[in-house]
Amino acid sequence: MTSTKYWAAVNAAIAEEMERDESIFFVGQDIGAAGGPFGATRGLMDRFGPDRVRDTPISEQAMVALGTGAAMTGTRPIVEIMYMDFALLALDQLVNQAAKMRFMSGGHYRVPLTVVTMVAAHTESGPQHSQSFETWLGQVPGLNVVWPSNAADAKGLLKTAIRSDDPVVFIESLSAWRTTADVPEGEVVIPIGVARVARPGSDVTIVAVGGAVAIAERGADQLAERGLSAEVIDLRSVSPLDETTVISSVRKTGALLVVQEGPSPFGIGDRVVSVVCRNDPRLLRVRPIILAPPFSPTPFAPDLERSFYPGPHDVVKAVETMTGALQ
Amino acid sequence: MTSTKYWAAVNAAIAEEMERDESIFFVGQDIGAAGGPFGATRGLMDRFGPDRVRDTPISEQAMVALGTGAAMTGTRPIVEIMYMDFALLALDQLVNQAAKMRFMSGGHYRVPLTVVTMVAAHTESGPQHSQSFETWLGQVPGLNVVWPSNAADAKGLLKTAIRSDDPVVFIESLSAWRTTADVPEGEVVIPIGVARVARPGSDVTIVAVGGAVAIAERGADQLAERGLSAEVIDLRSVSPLDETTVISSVRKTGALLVVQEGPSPFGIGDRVVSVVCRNDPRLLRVRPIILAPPFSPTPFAPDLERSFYPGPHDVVKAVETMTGALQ
Amino acid sequence: MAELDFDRRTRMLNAMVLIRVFEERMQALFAENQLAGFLHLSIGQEATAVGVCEALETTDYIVTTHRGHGHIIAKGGNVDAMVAELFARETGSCRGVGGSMHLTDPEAGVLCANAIVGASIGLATGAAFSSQFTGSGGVAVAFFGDGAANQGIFHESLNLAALWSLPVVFICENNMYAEMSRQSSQSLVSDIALRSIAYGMPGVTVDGNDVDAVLAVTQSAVSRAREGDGPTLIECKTYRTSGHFEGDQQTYKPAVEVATWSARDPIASFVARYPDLDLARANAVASRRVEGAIEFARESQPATTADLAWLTYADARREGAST
Amino acid sequence: MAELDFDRRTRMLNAMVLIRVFEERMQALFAENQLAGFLHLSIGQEATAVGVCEALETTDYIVTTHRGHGHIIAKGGNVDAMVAELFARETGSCRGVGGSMHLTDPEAGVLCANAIVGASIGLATGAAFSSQFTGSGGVAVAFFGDGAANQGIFHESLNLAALWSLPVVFICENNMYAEMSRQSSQSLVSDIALRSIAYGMPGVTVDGNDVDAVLAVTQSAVSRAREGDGPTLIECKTYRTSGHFEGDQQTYKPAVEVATWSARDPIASFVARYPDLDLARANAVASRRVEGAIEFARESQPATTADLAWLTYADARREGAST
Ligand SMILES: Cc1ncc(C[n+]2csc(CCOP(=O)(O)OP(=O)(O)O)c2C)c(N)n1
Ligand SMILES: Cc1ncc(C[n+]2csc(CCOP(=O)(O)OP(=O)(O)O)c2C)c(N)n1
Ligand SMILES: [Mg+2]
Ligand SMILES: [Mg+2]
Repeated sequence: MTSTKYWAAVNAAIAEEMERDESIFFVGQDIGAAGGPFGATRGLMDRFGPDRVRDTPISEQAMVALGTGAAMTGTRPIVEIMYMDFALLALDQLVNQAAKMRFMSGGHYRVPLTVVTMVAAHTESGPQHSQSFETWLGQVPGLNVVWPSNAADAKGLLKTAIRSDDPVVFIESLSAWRTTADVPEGEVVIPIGVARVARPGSDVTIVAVGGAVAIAERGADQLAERGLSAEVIDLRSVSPLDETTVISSVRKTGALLVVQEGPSPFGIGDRVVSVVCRNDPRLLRVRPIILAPPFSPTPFAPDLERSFYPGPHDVVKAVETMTGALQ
Repeated sequence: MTSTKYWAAVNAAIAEEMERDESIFFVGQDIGAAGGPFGATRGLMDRFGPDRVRDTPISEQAMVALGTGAAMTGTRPIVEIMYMDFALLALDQLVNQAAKMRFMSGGHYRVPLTVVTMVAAHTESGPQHSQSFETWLGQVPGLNVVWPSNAADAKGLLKTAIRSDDPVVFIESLSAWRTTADVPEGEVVIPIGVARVARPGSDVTIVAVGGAVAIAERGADQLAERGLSAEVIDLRSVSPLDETTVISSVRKTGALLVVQEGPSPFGIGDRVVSVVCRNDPRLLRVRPIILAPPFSPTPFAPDLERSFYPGPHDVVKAVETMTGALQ
Repeated sequence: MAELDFDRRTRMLNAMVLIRVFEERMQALFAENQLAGFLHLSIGQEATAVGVCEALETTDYIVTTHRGHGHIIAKGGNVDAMVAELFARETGSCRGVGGSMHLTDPEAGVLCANAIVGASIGLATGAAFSSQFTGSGGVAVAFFGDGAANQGIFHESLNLAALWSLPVVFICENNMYAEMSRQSSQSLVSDIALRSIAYGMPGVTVDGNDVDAVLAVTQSAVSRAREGDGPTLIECKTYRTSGHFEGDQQTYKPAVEVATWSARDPIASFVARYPDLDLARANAVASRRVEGAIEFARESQPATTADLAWLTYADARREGAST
Repeated sequence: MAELDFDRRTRMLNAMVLIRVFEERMQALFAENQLAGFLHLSIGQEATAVGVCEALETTDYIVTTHRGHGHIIAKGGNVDAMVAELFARETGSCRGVGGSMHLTDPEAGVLCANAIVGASIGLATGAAFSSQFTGSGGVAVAFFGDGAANQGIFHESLNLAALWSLPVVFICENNMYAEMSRQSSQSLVSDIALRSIAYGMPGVTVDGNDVDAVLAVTQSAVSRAREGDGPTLIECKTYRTSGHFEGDQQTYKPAVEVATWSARDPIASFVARYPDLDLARANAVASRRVEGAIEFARESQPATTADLAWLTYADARREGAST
């Protein structure tokens, strides 16, 4: 175990996989000489050379198209889209091409493509640099979507993503960039689609993914001080989504709260509530709650942004409402 | 009242609005001289001239960008994206620009843009010509999203969309293209965000939007023959989504079925189930069910496509499961 | 232009005729409601398909469009599987789930046909990257239309390909129309090859109905690419004498234009240039081939059993997780 | 080039100096952690902003990028509101919800700054469409960088603008870098103006540090546009002497390059050319203006009360419906 920063875990996963498999290459904007706009890729170009680690022009469509065509023909591309907001430019490539290529070819082709991208919520980056589209991509047959909340998961999930024979979108949280976690040395591979019980508990189930997990955990800390035991589930993967773990937890607690960074409609929360409710509405002994930002783009002003995203106090308030209703 | 075809209602709405308001123009691929790839725009160029009705190059990004910049500066653009599958190319423009422009400008600008597009599910059009992304767009603050199931709604909603000072995505169903409905002459304006009870009933609530409404209605017919009374709710609008109408109905029936053309995760069904369940899980006297296609792209083969989308018999089966559970 | 040897000429004639016979038969079957979906034919454009593919090895890649039957046949694609796909059979190129717009043939180096205008350009650029990266010596070809040349992906891909000297040849078939819209209503630039200047790439316009000429320019572009000197943009001026898709009434085509181009039919001109070629024999061989394929398709199972989950993911997805 | 009259020269000097002083003050404030978010400065590029905007009327439109302070000031934007926006105040151009990358000023004809590389190009094309459609006689200008010229939207928009003769002027500020990447690592074509050929549009490269030269080429492009003769692509070769954003260590810049361009400072060169200009006075005026704006901002309410729902939709949304 070594205490490792989130970004360094990403860096290590890419480096170890590139070392292991010569068919992997990595392209993106400023990932090479500059070491990444936020430093996550430093050293990779020096280590693997400019053929395997390449800076691209600002051409998001062509970057993902390149990855898709290359993945069909014997290489394993990693393509970085700097902010997830910019992925909108490449969605035809990701959704109409990469995700469907195996299907459209009747199963003849595989697309072992990894797209790495970052969500910058909570960092004063404003309306066009804060968005996450995890549930859009989670709706697309043919894609896998993972979003680690911590360094250990980042390393383990990215290694699995790179080894997958299907396209995987690997989402990073800039808000977690400098957090550290104990990461096992060497081989850490985490299967895609398995949630993690980040904290066991018995009074309420709190579900989150990516950057929202930290909020859920801090909320759970504060709840513990109030004598309430929250079970925090870190989904880790949006597609596939681990229904079993969520349902088992709610079966135990009878109360469900979802915390998310994206807008409410059609988000993680709606899916999780729907999964539980379709399994058995009677599992829910109290109305489930989704904590999501107001229905607007992310405001730039730091004070506004702070109150925009749900915080630990919102978690506490919501759980208190639920447990109040239970009494 | 005149019995009008779905496509003709779209045509009439555009024509009447263009007649009424000179600041409206209409651009798209083959909408002018050719009268639309499926004939919906025939006559418009002759009537309003090539300045107001223009064929564009195949440049989806620039088309929506043009509409956005023009909407900010005193005109009311209607931009047609031929199939909704191609909207993926223009999502940066629609989501990062059009939807957020008012917000980003601190409320200084309005964006009275209408984007018209078509879903071609059920028409043997294969994996890249059958998709709907209504819930993606329904997740975007700043957009309105409507999807009429019949000619009367098509006319009324399109007129409202064109008059809206916010961007509206107006989705058409190719599967409804040649269906007819009685459409009132002249002024028909339907507010955005108000669902329609397509058929009153008492045993089960069936919710659908767009092309899925016809399936729900045919299922309800078959249920009626079996002595079961289904209330069919046509949402008409995905954003905003009429929660009140849905909840009132489920309060009455205690049973909820959602029928949709898009994939299950993060779809219409998840939102509707979540809305009801968060209102009160006890409203649901039986497990709600979502009928959605299998999690794969749309297959081309006609037999496969027919069994891919939920059909009336699936509705019947699902409702029978629910009512069976109630006994 | 060096005169082609007899064997090569015969092979090229056979290929053009096979495409023509294939498409005319599919046209008839479509009119009889025997085929589902869309059918975009390339009748009149056979010289481009054959001239380009004659310059390629089997291991080279092509990526094509909604109008790709000709390219795939010219590249040596399996005609039985193609017809079976149009008939939506289990034995089709895509097991019946793709249809005409998604034909594929990995053994013949065909990545895919594609129903998104412009997509072929980016995908071929990616395949060329693989060839360069692995040092395979392979070349990738993107076929696309005049309409596609106004898509953003054209610009981004050509710039990237030139920058990285990728072994790719961009074949723009300028058939003067995008659906029902004339090329002149889509861009002020009528010679699309000119656009190569914007990327520092050679560009050449060629008579797309002259199979010799298409072969010659493609050969130089392919050698350039193979030698590591980067991509070329080739514009083939041609004409589809059929509609945009079957069902298109073609009212937008001036009669004189149709007549002019019909007189420049690529197969007839080729045979006129080389009178020792045996058109009748080529037709007979092609007919047998296509009728055989139709029989194969008809005898095949309809695509009703496809395992959609397996087709969607290569890796098994977790149980208990929502797909 | 005709010599500029004294009043115009003075106005242009004042504008360039105001931009410089504004940005240097913001740089200092950012370093003191008084400003949130990103700060992308255009120090060294002032001549482009001023040369272009001097050729425009107030009612003409501009659309700019993440690096847009200079353009907006040159267009006559409200400096108080700009500083207040950077300070995230209620009185800011965007009521504090946009920040540096989203500045706007409808009264000065500023549509928006934009944080998506390339977006300005398409939006300005749309504004130009409105001008043509309503016959207002207005012209729209898109500012964008060398990096943005490799985005698909560049291609699609320039083609459309040329095709429809839209009154738009495309100003590419080629400052030799996109973030930390040299322009030569992004495209083989170093003269971006060349790309105009691909659209049948005039293209011209100009010394972007020479405000006279920028003004002159913009004036002809603007008259062309106003007269209905369509768009022009103007490439201004320039250099940002500041980093990509504040915090950028700029290790990627060769020292000799920095020295060369510093010696070509647009303000110093302009003053050297016209010795009757009073730089000290311009600096004093600009400082007062900027300090006044900072005071205005500091005295304004923080943007903590914004009505997000009203900002998101102009039309009220239905009650009982989920937003
Ligand atoms: C992104 C996208 N936009 C629009 C269409 C609809 N469409 C199909 S073919 C076509 C015309 C293509 O013209 P061109 O590229 O010249 O190819 P051609 O059909 O002439 O071979 C259009 C607009 C599409 N399939 N994809
Ligand atoms: C679509 C998109 N991709 C990437 C980025 C990240 N980014 C911000 S500025 C920039 C460089 C832009 O370079 P250029 O267009 O030359 O403008 P300059 O910064 O030099 O003014 C990049 C890559 C972005 N904001 N938007
Ligand atoms: Mg064409
Ligand atoms: Mg630059």
